Amino acid sequence: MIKLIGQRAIASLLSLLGLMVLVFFLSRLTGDPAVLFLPIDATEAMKANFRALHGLDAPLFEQFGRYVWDLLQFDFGQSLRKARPAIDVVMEAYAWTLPLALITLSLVVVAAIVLGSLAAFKIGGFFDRMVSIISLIGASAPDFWVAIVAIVVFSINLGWLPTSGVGTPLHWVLPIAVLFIRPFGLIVQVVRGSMLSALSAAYVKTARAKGVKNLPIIFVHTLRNAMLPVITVIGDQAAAMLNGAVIVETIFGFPGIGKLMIDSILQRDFNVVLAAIMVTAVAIFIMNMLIDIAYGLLDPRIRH
Amino acid sequence: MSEALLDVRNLSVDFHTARGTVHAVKNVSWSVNRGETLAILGESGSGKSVSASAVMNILDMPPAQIVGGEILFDGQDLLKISYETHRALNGKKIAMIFQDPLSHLNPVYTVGWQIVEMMTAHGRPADKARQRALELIGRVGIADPEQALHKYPHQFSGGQRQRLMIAMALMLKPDILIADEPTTALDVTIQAEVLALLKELQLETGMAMVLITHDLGVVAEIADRVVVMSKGEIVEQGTPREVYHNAQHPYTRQLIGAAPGKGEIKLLEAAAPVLLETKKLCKTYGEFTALKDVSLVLHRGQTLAVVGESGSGKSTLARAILRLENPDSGEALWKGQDLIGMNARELLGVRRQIQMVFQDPTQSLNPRMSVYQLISEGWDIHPIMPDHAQRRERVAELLLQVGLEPDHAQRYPHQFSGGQRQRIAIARALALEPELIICDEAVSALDVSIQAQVIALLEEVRARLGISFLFIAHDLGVVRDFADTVIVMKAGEIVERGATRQIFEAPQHDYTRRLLAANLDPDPDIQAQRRLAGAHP
Amino acid sequence: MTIKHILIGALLASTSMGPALAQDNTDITVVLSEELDLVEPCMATRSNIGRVIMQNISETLTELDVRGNKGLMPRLADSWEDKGDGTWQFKLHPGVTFSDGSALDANDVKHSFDRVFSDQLTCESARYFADTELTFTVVDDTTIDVKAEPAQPILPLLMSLVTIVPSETPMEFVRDPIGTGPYVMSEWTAGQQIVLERRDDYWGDQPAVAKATYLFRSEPAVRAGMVAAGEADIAPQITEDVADNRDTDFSYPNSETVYIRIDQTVEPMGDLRVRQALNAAIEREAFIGTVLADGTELATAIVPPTTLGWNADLVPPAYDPDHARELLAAAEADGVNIKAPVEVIARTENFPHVTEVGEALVQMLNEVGFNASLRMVEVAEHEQYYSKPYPDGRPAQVVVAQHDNSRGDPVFSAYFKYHSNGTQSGVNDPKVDTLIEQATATTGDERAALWSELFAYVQNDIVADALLFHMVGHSRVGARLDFTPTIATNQQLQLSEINFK
Amino acid sequence: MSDLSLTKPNNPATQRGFTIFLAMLWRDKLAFISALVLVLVVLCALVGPALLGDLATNQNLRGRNSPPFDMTRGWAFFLGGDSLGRPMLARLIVAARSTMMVAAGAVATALIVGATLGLVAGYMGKNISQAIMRLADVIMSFPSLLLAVVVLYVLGPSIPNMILVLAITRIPIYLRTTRAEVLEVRERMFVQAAVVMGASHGRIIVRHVLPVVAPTLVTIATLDFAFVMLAESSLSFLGIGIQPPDITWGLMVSQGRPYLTTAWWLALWPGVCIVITTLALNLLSNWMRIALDPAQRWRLEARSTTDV
Repeated sequence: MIKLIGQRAIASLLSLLGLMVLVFFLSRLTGDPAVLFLPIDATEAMKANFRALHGLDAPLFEQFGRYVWDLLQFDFGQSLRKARPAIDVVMEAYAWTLPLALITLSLVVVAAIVLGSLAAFKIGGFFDRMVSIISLIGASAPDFWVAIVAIVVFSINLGWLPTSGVGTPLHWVLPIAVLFIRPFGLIVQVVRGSMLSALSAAYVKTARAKGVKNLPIIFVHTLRNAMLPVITVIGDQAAAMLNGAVIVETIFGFPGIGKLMIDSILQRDFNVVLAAIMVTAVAIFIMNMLIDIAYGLLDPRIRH
Repeated sequence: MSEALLDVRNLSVDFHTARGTVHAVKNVSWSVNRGETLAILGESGSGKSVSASAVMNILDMPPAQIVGGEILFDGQDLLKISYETHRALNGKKIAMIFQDPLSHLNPVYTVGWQIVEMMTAHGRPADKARQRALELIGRVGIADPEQALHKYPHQFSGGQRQRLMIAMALMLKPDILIADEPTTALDVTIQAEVLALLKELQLETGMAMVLITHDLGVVAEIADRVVVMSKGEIVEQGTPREVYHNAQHPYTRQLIGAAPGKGEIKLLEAAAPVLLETKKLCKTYGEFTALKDVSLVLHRGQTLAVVGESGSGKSTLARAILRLENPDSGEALWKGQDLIGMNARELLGVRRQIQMVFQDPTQSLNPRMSVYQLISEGWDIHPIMPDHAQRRERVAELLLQVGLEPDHAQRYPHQFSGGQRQRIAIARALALEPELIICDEAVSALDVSIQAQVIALLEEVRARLGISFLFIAHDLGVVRDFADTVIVMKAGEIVERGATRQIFEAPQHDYTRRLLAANLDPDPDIQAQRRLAGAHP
Repeated sequence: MTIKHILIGALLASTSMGPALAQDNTDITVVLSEELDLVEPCMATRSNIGRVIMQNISETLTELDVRGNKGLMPRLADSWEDKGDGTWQFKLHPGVTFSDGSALDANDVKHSFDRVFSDQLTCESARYFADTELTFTVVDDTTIDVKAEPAQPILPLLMSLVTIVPSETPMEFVRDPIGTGPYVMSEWTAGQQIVLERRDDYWGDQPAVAKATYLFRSEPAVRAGMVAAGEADIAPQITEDVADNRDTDFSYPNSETVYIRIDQTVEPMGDLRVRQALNAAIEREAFIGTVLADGTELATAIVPPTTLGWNADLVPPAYDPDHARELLAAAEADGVNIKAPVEVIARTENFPHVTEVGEALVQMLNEVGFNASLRMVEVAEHEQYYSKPYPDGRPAQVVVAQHDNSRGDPVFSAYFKYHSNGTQSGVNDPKVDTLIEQATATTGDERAALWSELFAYVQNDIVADALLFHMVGHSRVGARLDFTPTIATNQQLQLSEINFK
Repeated sequence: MSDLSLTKPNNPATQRGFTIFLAMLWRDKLAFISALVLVLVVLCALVGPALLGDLATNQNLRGRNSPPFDMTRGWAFFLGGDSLGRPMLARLIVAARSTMMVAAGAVATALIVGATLGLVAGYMGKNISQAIMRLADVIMSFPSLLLAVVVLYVLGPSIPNMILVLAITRIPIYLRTTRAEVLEVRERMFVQAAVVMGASHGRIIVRHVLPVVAPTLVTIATLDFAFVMLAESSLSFLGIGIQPPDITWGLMVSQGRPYLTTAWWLALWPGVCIVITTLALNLLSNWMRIALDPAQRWRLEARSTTDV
């Protein structure tokens, strides 16, 4: 196990390195941060001074060398915009994104599994059709549209929930609800499909012959067997969430990594972009590892 | 007349399929009493499992529909009680075990959990269930029950899994045990042990047993009474002796006639040139030795049978010769050339000359290709038949040759029965005009009557085209009828080799003798004699 | 569904705080569109920073009146005087203290400017002194001489752009700004909020607002909704679409001017008639009250009417498509390739409905015979087309841009947009250059006259660009506040101007 | 083993190709309607811009945001007018082309590239496989927003570039799925049978592995269609997506956003178009899974004779 994790870590480190090189050079193709940092009527001298201060005037490869050297000392550089260590900025944002992603994901997983399993048990029934159609519509509704309509309805017209922000647990309800919709639509479909084939497996017959009740047959006997493809999709969705929910964060004023990422990209705050990508990549790497472990926990045949 | 414990009366079951309604079971009646063993004998498609499934309420409805009859258990009609009442009976009063314990055990839970669940599902406390589970696991002959509780199904052998299934079924001391082909997937020696165990347990508990099987030998060994089913109807019933010796219905007679191992043993023909020779082939997987110094010689036009139980290395041998796997050491000489050292180019030439027929045609035929595509695929690879009109003709010819219709060419594998599929696989092998066909358990999955037909087909092909066969099998009866020479393998090694007659009539090695002894004879009298002999060695 | 209900129930039960409604009467919440990256006084001219700190935390020597008509007013400087030779003397208000307790003196002023010009920092306000060399001489604690070379007639006005910090402030961006203003920053949670609290020892009058919490939401509908829902008191910069409540929503000219910058160096834009045709092709009135807010005014200059030298005689170019076609035909007859492709370049999110404005402009141009197409780009790319050096080999490009001048003097607008050396200039005309240079070097009425002449010349004679609109801003102000947003609200939001009803 | 192998021969397949397909489609009414919807969408995409191009771009600032279901201004305004007074219906029809181009282009590109890499990764040796999987990791962690900005900044905003951006971000999904399936399929007996026959790697991949993997990929692809349309819409929302004068449903949704409270139809209709297209695609792909699988096809064929 330890050995496996070690191998994965090394392989992922390579990926991380590739990612860093790619992001470093590609992002620098997108223009001069000095122009965006300084006002439009700034003088050439001011721009030159800005570039010199942030080492942007050196040849690209020298900049890269310096970046790598700093990185080896765990220095991700300064944010051009915020004049703070980039990594601090990123970690602060991540402290918001992580719980948001985890809470939403847990809710999605539980809801999708329960509803998808029940839909699969009575396939073609009313409940099944409802779940399918609602989930498909949910999966194809634009999230910013849903978000704004939700604010207008629940916060402004009904006054049930705060419009935006992060002050209290209530503030989390709308962002989570909006984030919930699409992954739920997707995962519920996968659960349904996977459960469908698992329910026709021979061991279900055995369980029925044993006199096991329906609910344990669905949620104990079958579900665990049906989980492998589901876990894979959950992994993909989790990766997307760990990258931050740009639109939801933007609209709800949620100080997460997605908003930080888009702002930093648009402002060419390279160090923050790089640090953010590294942090999310590590998070995704850890999550992939957890998923592999989950495979093993769910299915002893993989474990042995 | 006393009431039977379980009495199935005039049961009719339909299956509604898109192609119309199939009357799977027509007006079937049978009954079984305490301490009695009833065998339901039939081939696939005969409807022999359907009535048992109806008893357990595990038929999928739809597509199935019970259209008539009653199932009386202790005087109560199981078809009229509620789902919940029926569920409470399952496992507690009537238990069932299945053909393939690997797929019928849940792969992701420990066997302990699954066995204990039999009692907890019926409201018994878990600690008592555990006690009973330990006791029963020991009783069915699994060493170290405590440890076995924490293992998963895949960590046991096939025979052990079936024993565990039996333990599970007996947890609540049911009145009736329904066993659906309980030994079909097992090696002969294991089959004998499992049947003996079932019998013992029946004596202990006095339960009734319904045994569903396609194997006359099993019937001869264990049944008190037998009903023979064909096409959804009961065509014959009585004691095994009556049925075997005095069959009335033509179907029964055909079934008995098709049982292998009764014909003349062939005489070894004069030695022809050597076609294939292996020298000291070795292969290990980690700790496990699959092949150890396996050397054999196959002459042109002859059939060499390799017998042995699962895990004896016979399939690895075939795979090594076909270069599907590279042996660790040794040589495999094809007409004097070493196959092992060949590069891809040279190998391609040899590939055409050696073809293979796999055990399970359902899996070895690509389900998305039509029969024509399947048979002609080899000609895309090997340029021996470039002309398309010619190909159509030849495919039709081949289909006729293996006993199918030319217009079957447009169909897909799922539209055929198991036997027909195996014929397609044989036609595919023949299409390339090979010199050697390796048959890996090519007839094991087939019903006896089909088995006999396929063997006859292979025999004919050999006679007409002079093709040699490397025939891998665990069923000694088939080997006896078809092979010229036999090799017996055990744990990767050849323990005995010789002409077929010599192996069957004067086996030298203990293991060979044990194999022969475990082989069940369809004749109840012979089986009875063997049992006596076994009881007093 | 049930799970969600349970969750909501649990959250409702677990929270003791409702939305931030229950505030003391004198606490307010302001919701802004853009978060602050920095809270650095020398960056206060950047609008998102200025709105929070300008005159609230940090003050300037002088201040431009935008409510009345008082022009330049004293703030930290009580008075100033032109000593000739480019030198101005400023008298500081006595008894002013910074929020760290230290007293304001002339050295602090000097240090503040040292910071602005330091190469250790990248302070924005430096641009206002681009070609001017400033020398500071501390006369006494409350007197300082500033010498500008070349002489800078509007130096006191420029002083309204530089915030004063204590002389201990390091030569790097600070995160806890110290100023002389009535408020001190008591909390800054990046990504969430900034809180300002009233100082007890402020040198001037105590403002009514005791505490101001700033929140940041980029979606206008959300900002407006927050005021409607009572979560915030002021939401500047909402769009017209969401400003649907007459009682709380204010509209006011916001000092932004939208115009089309024409680069005259690429065919067919070099021809005067083509530029005239372009102006005549645009039906400016059609935009107002449709895609642009009611109250938007047609522009006759690059700066808003409140600016020095505003020329009231100018009239917007008339919409006359027939005349435009004639002009183009005439140009074509002289060999101008009027069918050369023209790219109309606009920036996404530049102002509300910029895309629709772009699409409508393109249609209007094409109706009179231009071969125009729209190109929407993001900010960094826009900058490439808008500022020199312009890319080589480009087709004719006209850039839709928005220019903000709330400073009261057109000097920078004129230089950057029209001078042949101006970074965003498409003009190369000696008379324009001369007029700008002369106006820059003078003061008073003469300066105003020169600016007026310049505006008339660029619009009527050379048709340097297509001036479009003076824009209108919208803000929503909660009912309990007594506050009217002004033209300066884009740049600054003085809490001291807010009162309670 | 099933006790019910249906060995009865069915009627010989004398009908050919297209008619059989249509007949099978007719059996599944939902799929049939879906197919009609998609044909309509494709028709709109093909001829819409040519027929309605002018109508859809003709602005009328004074008649902007006219409400839907008002026939006085002609059929084109049945679904209302947009913020520049252009008829929504005509614009929706014209936008079908770019929408379909972007969605189909991105999905097809991602599918082809992803599946090819996945096939190679699943079929070839461990080293190549590892390299490809690490590449997938890199793409997966590379934020699509940055990619969009890079591509749009360096190459300029255009439909092909948008396809490029969206395709790259979707590649890992196909790659990982394909590889996982190939790892399983290559162990199947009929693949071994092909090896024994001497089939080349290419042949095995194309003839034996791909057909088994394809249904899963098609299912993902149809779900992805919606994803891509929405992703494109989100990028437009953030200002780094497709920009006018190009027009897609996603862009229309994004542009209708400011009017959500005042002119709901601006964002709703294109949203509805996206939802309907997605639903139709999904229903059709469910049908296709069955129709393309010889072992399942009878479900659709047979009802023709015994549809009771």
